[in-house]
Amino acid sequence: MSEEMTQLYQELIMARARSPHFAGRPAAFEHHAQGENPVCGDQVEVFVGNAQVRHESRGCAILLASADLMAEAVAGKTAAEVSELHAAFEQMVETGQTNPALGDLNALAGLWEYRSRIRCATLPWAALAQALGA
Amino acid sequence: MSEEMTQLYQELIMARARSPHFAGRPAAFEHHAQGENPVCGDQVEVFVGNAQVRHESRGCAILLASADLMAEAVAGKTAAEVSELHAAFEQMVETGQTNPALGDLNALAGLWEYRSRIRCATLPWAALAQALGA
Amino acid sequence: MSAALQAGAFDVERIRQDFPILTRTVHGKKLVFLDSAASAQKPRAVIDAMAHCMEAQYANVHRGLHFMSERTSEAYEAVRDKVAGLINAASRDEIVFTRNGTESINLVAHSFGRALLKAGDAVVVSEMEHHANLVPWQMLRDAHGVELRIVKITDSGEVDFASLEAQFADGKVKLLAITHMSNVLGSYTPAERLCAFAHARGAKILLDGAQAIVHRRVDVQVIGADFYVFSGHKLYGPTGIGVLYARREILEDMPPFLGGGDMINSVSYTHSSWARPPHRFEAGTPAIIETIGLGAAIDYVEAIGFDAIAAHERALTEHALNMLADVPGLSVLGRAQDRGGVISFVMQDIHAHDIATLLDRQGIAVRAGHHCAEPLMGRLGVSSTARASFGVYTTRAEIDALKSGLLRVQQVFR
Amino acid sequence: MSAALQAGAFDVERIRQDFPILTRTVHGKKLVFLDSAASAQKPRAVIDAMAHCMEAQYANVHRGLHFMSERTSEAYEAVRDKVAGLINAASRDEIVFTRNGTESINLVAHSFGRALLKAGDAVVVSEMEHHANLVPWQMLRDAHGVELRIVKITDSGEVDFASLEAQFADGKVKLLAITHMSNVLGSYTPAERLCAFAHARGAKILLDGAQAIVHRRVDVQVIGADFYVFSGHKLYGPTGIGVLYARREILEDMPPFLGGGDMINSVSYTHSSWARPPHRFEAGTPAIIETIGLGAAIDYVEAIGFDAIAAHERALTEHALNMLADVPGLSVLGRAQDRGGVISFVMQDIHAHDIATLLDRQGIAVRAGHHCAEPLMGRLGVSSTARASFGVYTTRAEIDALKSGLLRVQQVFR
Ligand SMILES: Cc1ncc(COP(=O)(O)O)c(C=O)c1O
Ligand SMILES: Cc1ncc(COP(=O)(O)O)c(C=O)c1O
Repeated sequence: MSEEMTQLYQELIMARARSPHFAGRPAAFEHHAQGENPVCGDQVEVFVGNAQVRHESRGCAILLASADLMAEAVAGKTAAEVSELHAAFEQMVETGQTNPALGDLNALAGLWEYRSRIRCATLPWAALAQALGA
Repeated sequence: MSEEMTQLYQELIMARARSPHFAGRPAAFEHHAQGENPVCGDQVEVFVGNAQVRHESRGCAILLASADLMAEAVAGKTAAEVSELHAAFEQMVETGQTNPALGDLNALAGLWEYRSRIRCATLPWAALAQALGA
Repeated sequence: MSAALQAGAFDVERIRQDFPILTRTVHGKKLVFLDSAASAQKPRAVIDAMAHCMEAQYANVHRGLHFMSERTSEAYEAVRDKVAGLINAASRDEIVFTRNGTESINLVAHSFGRALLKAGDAVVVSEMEHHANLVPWQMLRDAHGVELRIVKITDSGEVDFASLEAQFADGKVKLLAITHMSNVLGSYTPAERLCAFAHARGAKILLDGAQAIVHRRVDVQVIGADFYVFSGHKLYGPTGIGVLYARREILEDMPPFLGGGDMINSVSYTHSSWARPPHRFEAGTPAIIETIGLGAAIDYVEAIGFDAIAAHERALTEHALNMLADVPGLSVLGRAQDRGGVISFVMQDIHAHDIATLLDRQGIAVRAGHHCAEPLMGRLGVSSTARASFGVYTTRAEIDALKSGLLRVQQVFR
Repeated sequence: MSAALQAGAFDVERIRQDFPILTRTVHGKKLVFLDSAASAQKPRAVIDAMAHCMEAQYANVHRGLHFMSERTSEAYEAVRDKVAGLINAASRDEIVFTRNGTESINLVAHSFGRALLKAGDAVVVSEMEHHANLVPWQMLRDAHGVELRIVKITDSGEVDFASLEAQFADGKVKLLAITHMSNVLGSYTPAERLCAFAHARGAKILLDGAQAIVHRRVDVQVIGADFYVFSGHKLYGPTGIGVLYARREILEDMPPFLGGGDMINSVSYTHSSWARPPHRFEAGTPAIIETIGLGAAIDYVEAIGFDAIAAHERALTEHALNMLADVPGLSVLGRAQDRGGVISFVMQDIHAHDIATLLDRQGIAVRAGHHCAEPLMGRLGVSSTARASFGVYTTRAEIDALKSGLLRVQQVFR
């Protein structure tokens, strides 16, 4: 396997795409919102409750992993903190510059080279922002 | 005066454009028809009567001279002969090949190099054909 | 003179030398360009013709009396003859230049649709149309009250004639607008049979030839098409130029679409009168340089010859279908008998986007998504597919590279 | 790097080196190209940008996930930013790519006109419009029942504000569509004043900038335009690409014009939803190569600078008016205070066509005819005019050649 190929699709991303930790519609939640990518029909729905986020995602590995890593990263955070993280995330995938504040989310930094795939990773974040009424 | 310049606008053409021999609406005529070039608004009206053609023309030197030389060339000819001459004239201006049958009309042979001016010379002929019901 | 033009037989390696972009690398890998159905690469002859126009013989057309304008007008109008020759139109006046196939269809939807169809008439399209041959008819439906009907395709990706019969049964259908080759499934539709079918029922027919024109000789008179549309950029020509062919009597009856210079006979405030076709439909300064580029592209493919092109692409497609059959978990969509060099596929548990990105990393360009055919995706039960498509420059080795590339993608997802 | 770009000050001889065609001869004479208002010649930078795109970085835009498509999409979208910068649009999303200025106006007439104007509303145009800014409104009038009104010009070739007041008096006018610079008379219209005038009366304004954009810096925000249109090919760019600027709120309210790929959000048989502007208005494969060429043209003129261009053309125009004043029997049409590098004239007893042909014999390209402004010809009391127009590459020597050429024409007619 060439290194270039696995740079973006690294173990962490593939693992979360294959077996997400935060997938599934919770029995109860306070907010939810849906996002769709018109280019491919991929969909994500996020559920917020109890300072936790869960998601139901149908899409590519980048979308699935991004949704799951997002759910992990925002657990226990305030809306303001989420919004800050969201901004940092967008900047990171646009520029390819990793950011210590983003932790595991930095696994998606390779996306900056794939402009049309950036949307796959930011879609869950957009849905979350909508759910939080931002 | 360079030769190229006067090749098309030679003495005969300029003379006929300046002082046409067959201009003016006759008191009586059997057929008439009008032609207009939409590109420039130039107009020609031809009047047929007594085996003679006269014309009223408003336009460029090529149009004026062509109408006048046409009137001269077709005098006394039958409709079939006019139609033959018309065809020969069209071919001559398209190809630049002079044709002994065309006599003075050959003065317009230089037009073939000015594709968009060919219309100026053929307009009177088209009007004449229309007047003769061809 | 291009290498291909000198070659006696079809020699893909010589043809490749005509396309400068094919020597490029992507992510350090040799470019394997399998996205020609979206837009083809350009041969040197096209690039040179456009550059030559701009360097040596350029001015606006039609309205100028000076040398540069006359020569440019001649070159522009000569391409109309070339296009007429390419598709064997009965007359050059049946060829209208547009921006692309999409605009050609919109032109028909506006000029023919609004003026010659009436509320209550029906237009039929198929389940495998590109949005370009669906959305304009939806817009016509919504603005003008015609009915839009959908003819089904079979599971193999072919027109379902029983469904077609049913759609035409009440006699309301006045236009069948249908693809000549699907940009997703690769299926050719039986154009002659469709034309005869429509005409027997008093309907006109528009064929969307955006894909079909690239792979085979098209003869609009043999086919019997009323309208035929395509884009220059898929036929190795530049962007910005497309073609609408329409039979002369129909064009004569159609009012203009866009208004402006060059499409008029005379203009006054109260009333303007229109030029005759095709100029009636070409308002404003046309895509002069691009039309000249299209002319060079037509010369190029004609010199190779459509028999050779079709044979090459048939062999490639067969090879590709064999190769892909060996990739575990891969399914090709559509199994039409009559097909061209476009293959869509999906892979178990691997999203088409991930396939495309991981192939790109290996220098292999394929397309992924709904291919501007969302309703067809629904019919096929997928949300997107990956698509490999071939051109005159595509080689067996590139198809082999696709196969190994796909196997490597599977390893990442293992 | 072009010679002009390295030059500190405006150096027309260095600029001329950027335009390969200017070294050509016509009928054995050096080409004196005075027909730039019809279409400008192309600098090497534009030719190279287009060739480079086709040789090294080409694929269809927007829908591809692979390297060539992503890079091409970036290059294409970067030109939107350049255009926004050129005219100082508030947002890149206010820039719609079309084929030419004509299509831009037709787009507005269809999408804005049919959806946001209603029967009984009035549209005002001036007596000095190009057909491109007249015929689309006539077609809207005839199809949709809006009224079309004509504002008079003064004998000097300027907008008659008394007439404008009168046309607006009944409050029915919802759109003023007017040229920013006449392609016949060379007059600039007072764009800021016209915008303020229209807005004060609740109307929107469209400025036809096909000529104006070439000669001066245009700032749509300072002007206050609602719509601004122009063509790439007059701005030293390729054919096949034009621009519509429209304020964002207006674009948001406008339904699409053409339907097809790239302009949708989602498509189903019963209902399709549209992409947001500007993509809503760009159906199908755009003029990718030409857009990239336009980007190079904008870079080119920006590097020279509009101050320098305007000063050069002002000086040339003044010189030309002086020279032509010396030609016996010659009358220049229009005497606007504020004018650009376009001069129409007639000569006693010599038809404009004959002038053009005889100048061409001397290598001098001017245009003759009605210049797609038939109603203006009527207003001026002529059936056609000869027109000389200037670009960045035009020299005083060329204008002197025009004068001697005209004197020679008179000798033929003596
Ligand atoms: C003032 C004006 N408006 C509109 C146009 C139309 O431009 P195009 O033919 O590029 O659409 C022109 C050019 O001919 C023009 O001079
Ligand atoms: C079948 C089909 N029809 C129409 C189109 C539209 O072509 P264009 O985008 O060049 O207008 C395409 C190409 O995308 C196509 O494949």
